[in-house]
Amino acid sequence: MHELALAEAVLDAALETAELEGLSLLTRIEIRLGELQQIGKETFGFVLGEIMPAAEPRLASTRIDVVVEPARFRCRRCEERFCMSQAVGPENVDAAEAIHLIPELAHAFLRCPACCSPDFEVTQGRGVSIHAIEGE
Amino acid sequence: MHELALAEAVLDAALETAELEGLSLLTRIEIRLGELQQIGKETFGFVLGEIMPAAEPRLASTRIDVVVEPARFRCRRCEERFCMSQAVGPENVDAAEAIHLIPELAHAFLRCPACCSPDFEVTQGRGVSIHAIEGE
Amino acid sequence: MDPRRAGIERRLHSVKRIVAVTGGKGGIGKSLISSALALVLSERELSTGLLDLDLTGPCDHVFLGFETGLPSEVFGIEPVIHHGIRCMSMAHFVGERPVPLRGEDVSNALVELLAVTRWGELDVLVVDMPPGLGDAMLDALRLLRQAEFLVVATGSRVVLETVRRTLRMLSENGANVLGVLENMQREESVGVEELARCFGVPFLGSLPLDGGLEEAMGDVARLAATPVVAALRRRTGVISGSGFARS
Amino acid sequence: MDPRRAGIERRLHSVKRIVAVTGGKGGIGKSLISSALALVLSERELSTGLLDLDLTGPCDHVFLGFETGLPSEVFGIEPVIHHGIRCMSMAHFVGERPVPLRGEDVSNALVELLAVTRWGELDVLVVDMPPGLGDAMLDALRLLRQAEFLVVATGSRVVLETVRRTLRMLSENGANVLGVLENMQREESVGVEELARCFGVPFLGSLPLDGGLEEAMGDVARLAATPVVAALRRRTGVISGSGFARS
Ligand SMILES: Nc1ncnc2c1ncn2[C@@H]1O[C@H](COP(=O)(O)OP(=O)(O)O)[C@@H](O)[C@H]1O
Ligand SMILES: Nc1ncnc2c1ncn2[C@@H]1O[C@H](COP(=O)(O)OP(=O)(O)O)[C@@H](O)[C@H]1O
Ligand SMILES: [Mg+2]
Ligand SMILES: [Mg+2]
Ligand SMILES: [Mg+2]
Ligand SMILES: [Mg+2]
Ligand code: NI
Ligand code: NI
Ligand SMILES: [Zn+2]
Ligand SMILES: [Zn+2]
Repeated sequence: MHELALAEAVLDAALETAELEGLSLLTRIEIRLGELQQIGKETFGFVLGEIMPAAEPRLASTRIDVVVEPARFRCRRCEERFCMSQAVGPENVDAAEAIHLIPELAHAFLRCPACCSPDFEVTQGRGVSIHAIEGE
Repeated sequence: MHELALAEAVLDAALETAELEGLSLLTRIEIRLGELQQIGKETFGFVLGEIMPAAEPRLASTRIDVVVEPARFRCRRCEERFCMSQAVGPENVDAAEAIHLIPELAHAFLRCPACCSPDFEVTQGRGVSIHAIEGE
Repeated sequence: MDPRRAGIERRLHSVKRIVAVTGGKGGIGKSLISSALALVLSERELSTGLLDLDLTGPCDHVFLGFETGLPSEVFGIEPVIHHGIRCMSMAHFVGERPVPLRGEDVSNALVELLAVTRWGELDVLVVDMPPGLGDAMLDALRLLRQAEFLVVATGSRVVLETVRRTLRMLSENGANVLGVLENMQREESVGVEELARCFGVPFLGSLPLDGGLEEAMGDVARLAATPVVAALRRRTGVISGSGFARS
Repeated sequence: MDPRRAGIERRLHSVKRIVAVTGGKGGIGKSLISSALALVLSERELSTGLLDLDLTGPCDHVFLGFETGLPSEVFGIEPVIHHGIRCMSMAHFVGERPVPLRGEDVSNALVELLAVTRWGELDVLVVDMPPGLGDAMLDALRLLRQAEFLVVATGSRVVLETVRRTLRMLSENGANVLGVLENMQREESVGVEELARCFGVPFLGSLPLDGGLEEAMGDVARLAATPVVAALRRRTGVISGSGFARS
């Protein structure tokens, strides 16, 4: 449940944007969850709902859309492109949990399926990002 | 005149591509020269012409286009975007020559005009790249 | 948009001071001094955190002997409490595995770690920096604006040259430098003190080369009793608003 | 498309062997050993190059005392010849300035340097690696496929733990490991030898902690006469197809 810390960050960032752009109401926030980090869409939506500050009028009627972005990798050694199910490993639950906490640990636990290198780029689907903030 | 080494690399890379794609003639190579590295368009074209191997039929009638790409920077500290003429420094000829040889030395000699940080990204116009290889 | 930067602010909100132990050069004792400093501060009843930011070569767990193994996930990642020190290290996540990370990954991992680690109320967070003037150093300057840099050096010429580059970078970037601390002193020499003077920052004294350190490694009680930690104890004074007190 | 990778092949075409001096940990003597190795090889009339890849903390120029200042540009960048060794270092370009480089910049600078430096015919190119398992190490594995890795370690537990990660990474990546060389030996100990055995790679012996090194620094003749370089001379044998000879 470290998802809570990330959800708090999302709300803080959204309110910062509202502040900067002078919005009195945030109508929609679209959040992308990178497949690599393995955060459940429902879990994240639920957690966000739980911590939504009741006293914050700008978040009073905000629609939250959570979209999962598939993870894509490109090997720097052999140029192979691959996706999550093709990556070699992680071999155990602790490895998956480590990547869930710090996605870069993919480089400690996952390997390119073509050449076994840990030297790959995560071209998309790494972790939590805010894709859109709409308001008025 | 270290341009020669880069020009050789361009020809080697072009011939490698020809090999890979089974081309018997390269009709056009488009080269981009990043403004940061300060390589003269005419100089580079001239050097390329000089080293064009006469005995290489695939390069017998290749058109070489050399285009200069303006350098653009984004400061990671303050998010300022700036161009070459706005960057602070380099303060002397040796600095310019160092950047000419290794463009990353921009981080030793140039500064963000807004916050003076050396922590900027070169978003375009770094150095020599091949933009297009055409052939048949 | 990356929400983690906002997360970092929230997570560090109740951290009173951040002391980043640096130097730019490897093997000068940054990790020993970070670990020992955390120990000394926590002896003084200050609530202390220790963040090992040498992501590809963490060492603090070896000096202090804290267990590795995944930290628990409760509303964030909880530091592992060891002799009262709240510790966070890559070793928790990977044990003895290598963690090859390019710069972009170092930056991302560091931002993630800062955005989700729940330090709670801390008087001081000691940050053990990796060698080099790369992503970790640039991100410390970018994201930990309140950080105070404790610069470690030894009297060796190769070290002095590298630490000089680091001090120049810190000064050009307007960083807050606590001072320069000499480590592994074998004989009286003035190189480190001169370097500090040259940059107009405090010289914090010298820690001896300690032949007994190796045996004490991994055992907090024995480490606390070594001459090098004793010397550090005398040098740091009470960490208060005014920085390290000179002894 | 980046033409520089093709350029690297051309530039390294007449380099017979590449020995990358590594360890993963800082301050274990990689730079001293790289510099001394280049010296020893060139004493044996081998044409030798020395590339300092610690871009943000170059040290070889301090050990060997070669002049910094821009190298000349003749059909590429010419290494600076110093006592017969062809040397290339960031120090040539920046003198005493700091060079803050994120990982991507390290990678780019290293690729550029390899693509334009004209080593000419070399029997051996010694590459002094920076600490860490970052861009330089990953690029050495990616771009210098023929490289043989000489791994340096000391007997300290924190060093052994970090070097173990490095050996594991090298072995997982199918790198060619010449062997493990102990440095700064103070007393008989078996840690480094055991580490080498554990990975099934040669143990290349031990170099002593040398109290006189500091005075000899920067002076090739004096450096060549130190006990540590003498020990290295005995350890390296003749670099031939069969690698380092055990003494
Ligand atoms: N004062 C000291 N006396 C003896 N050995 C020391 C001292 N300080 C550090 N060391 C040793 O030096 C090596 C490098 O120390 P470390 O703290 O890991 O350096 P860094 O973090 O700067 O790379 C380790 O083997 C450590 O035990
Ligand atoms: N065998 C040795 N005896 C004494 N001092 C040494 C020895 N090897 C290295 N040193 C010293 O240790 C420090 C680190 O050496 P260096 O070669 O810069 O390490 P690295 O390149 O691994 O960071 C320097 O001050 C150097 O002079
Ligand atoms: Mg990555
Ligand atoms: Mg850059
Ligand atoms: Mg350390
Ligand atoms: Mg070195
Ligand atoms: Ni979680
Ligand atoms: Ni030139
Ligand atoms: Zn691959
Ligand atoms: Zn800026």
